[in-house]
Amino acid sequence: MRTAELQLDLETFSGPFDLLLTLVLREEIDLMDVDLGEVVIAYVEHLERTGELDLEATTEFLVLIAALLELKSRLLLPREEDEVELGPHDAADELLARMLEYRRYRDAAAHLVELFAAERPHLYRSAPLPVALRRVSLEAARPSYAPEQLGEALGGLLRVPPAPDVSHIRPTVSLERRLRVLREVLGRAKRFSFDEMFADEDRLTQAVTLFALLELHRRGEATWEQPEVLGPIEIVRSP
Amino acid sequence: MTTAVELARIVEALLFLSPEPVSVAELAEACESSEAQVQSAVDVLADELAEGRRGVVLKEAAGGLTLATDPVAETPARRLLARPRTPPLTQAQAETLAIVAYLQPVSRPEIARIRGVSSESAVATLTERGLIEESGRSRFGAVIYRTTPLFEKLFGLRGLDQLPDPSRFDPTPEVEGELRERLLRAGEQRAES
Amino acid sequence: MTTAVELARIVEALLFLSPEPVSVAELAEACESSEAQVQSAVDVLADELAEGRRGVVLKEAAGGLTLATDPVAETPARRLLARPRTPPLTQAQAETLAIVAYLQPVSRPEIARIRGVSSESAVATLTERGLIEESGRSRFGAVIYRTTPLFEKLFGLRGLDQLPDPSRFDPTPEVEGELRERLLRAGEQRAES
Repeated sequence: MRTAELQLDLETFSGPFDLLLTLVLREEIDLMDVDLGEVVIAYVEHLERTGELDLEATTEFLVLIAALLELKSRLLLPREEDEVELGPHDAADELLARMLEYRRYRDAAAHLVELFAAERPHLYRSAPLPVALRRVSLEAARPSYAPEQLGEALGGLLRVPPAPDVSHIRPTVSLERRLRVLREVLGRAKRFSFDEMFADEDRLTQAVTLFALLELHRRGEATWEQPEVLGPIEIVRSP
Repeated sequence: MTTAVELARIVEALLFLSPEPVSVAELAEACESSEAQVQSAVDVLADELAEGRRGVVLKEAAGGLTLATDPVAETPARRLLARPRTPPLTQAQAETLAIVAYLQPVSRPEIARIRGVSSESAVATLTERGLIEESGRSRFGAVIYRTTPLFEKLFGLRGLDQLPDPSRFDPTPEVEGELRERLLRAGEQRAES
Repeated sequence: MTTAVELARIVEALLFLSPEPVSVAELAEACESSEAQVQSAVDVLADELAEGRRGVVLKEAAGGLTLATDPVAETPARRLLARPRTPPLTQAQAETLAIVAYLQPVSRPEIARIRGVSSESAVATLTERGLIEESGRSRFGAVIYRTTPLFEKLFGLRGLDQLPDPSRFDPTPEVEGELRERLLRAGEQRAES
């Protein structure tokens, strides 16, 4: 759709957009009375309805509405005594100048796009400088840091923090519950891998589970095998 | 004394290492040679690295010299480096870039005024792609933009003066007259009907 | 079919672009050629870029082929590009450097335990700036670090025994124990808190 054909139904005007434009330019409608916000809303609604975005037409609309907004904002501001009043032709000239200026950069943009496409097959190296160029050479090095800074950093590392108050933290993993989980699993399977079964648990849960396992072992309910140090642990139900 | 051929080797190495284009003056200073000597070396190098001869070519960009790969290697290079083709510029980005290139330094409100739309996202993308950069603030506190050396490099420009005269893009008087008439008449007819 | 000469141009371009060494297999895949074809192209290129001929030379490195600048350009390159920066140390860098300076040789896991956080980036920056270096591996395979002669020069020290006495900065001098032990203990307590 051409911008001109946008149908408007405003308080002060009902009809196509280009008619509104002309009436404003000929001062048959006072721009002060036109709610330009509603024009924009009408346009957006129209776009939503049709679901298609004609970039050319949209750009044209935006340039025109922006020009109208600027004209209106001038009308709203107090006028200087000696400033000549904007006649319809002045406004049209203003609008025309605006469109010409825009077209110039639109065409310059097309030229840039061509340049860019022509250069795109050329690629540039982007690699860090060799290490030797990134640091001071030993010969050129001058004292730049104070050794005391190292002493101070070390002193800070020697500071032992006060023991934190843990009275408000309650253990969230109970040994009883982990014992129950282990017995449940052993009820289903005669043997299973600790790692596979509990890989997704957090470290605390894993640790308490391991502790629960010791308890099962002590009570003779299960044994475990770990053929190599740090290797997988196999849990076996005691017969 | 360093011969032009030996100086050409050094210049090639410097251009290989430098991430930015390097001017003849900078090369001369680094090599402790005169600009004339470096220019002779550059001529030797330009000949050796003429288009179609090797895998890299010598290019002039952003007021200096730089090395780039020959287009013959583009497809294998994108495969090796898993680098997708840089996306082309959108219409909004190209228009914004054209405005910055010709009017720099230029503020964002000025860009928006010319384009008739807020150009925030185009400005952000161009900044992110390193084609434009902030160059301070206007009297009114708006951020102002200019193009970067990368822009000149990627668009094959030796300098900004290589941009075509913008009057080249002005419409002919006929087109201008037609636009003007359309503007005044379109509604008149409607008003009468 | 691509000739060896043309393939050599492409290989040169690929090595020019790649910051890391590239293997013949990788090159073959990128060029959609056989490894034998690429090897012939590499032979052509090795001849063209033999030492003393151009500004860059073809080198074999761990993991494949790479381009490097000819040593003839070293001094000019330093003049043009070297950025001998000695920016102030961040807290993380100062702590890491202090640990290495006072405890060397010291392993990376020990540094992490004392600081209570992984210190990879600080170690990397200090290594990159040439203040510390790897000095082998511990019994358990961890990299161990020591300070460099450059470190001593940048801190104005004529030897490591010139490092300030740590007892001057010790917040709890009454605590018994060797420096390393105490640092590890304090670090673990910090990590728990």
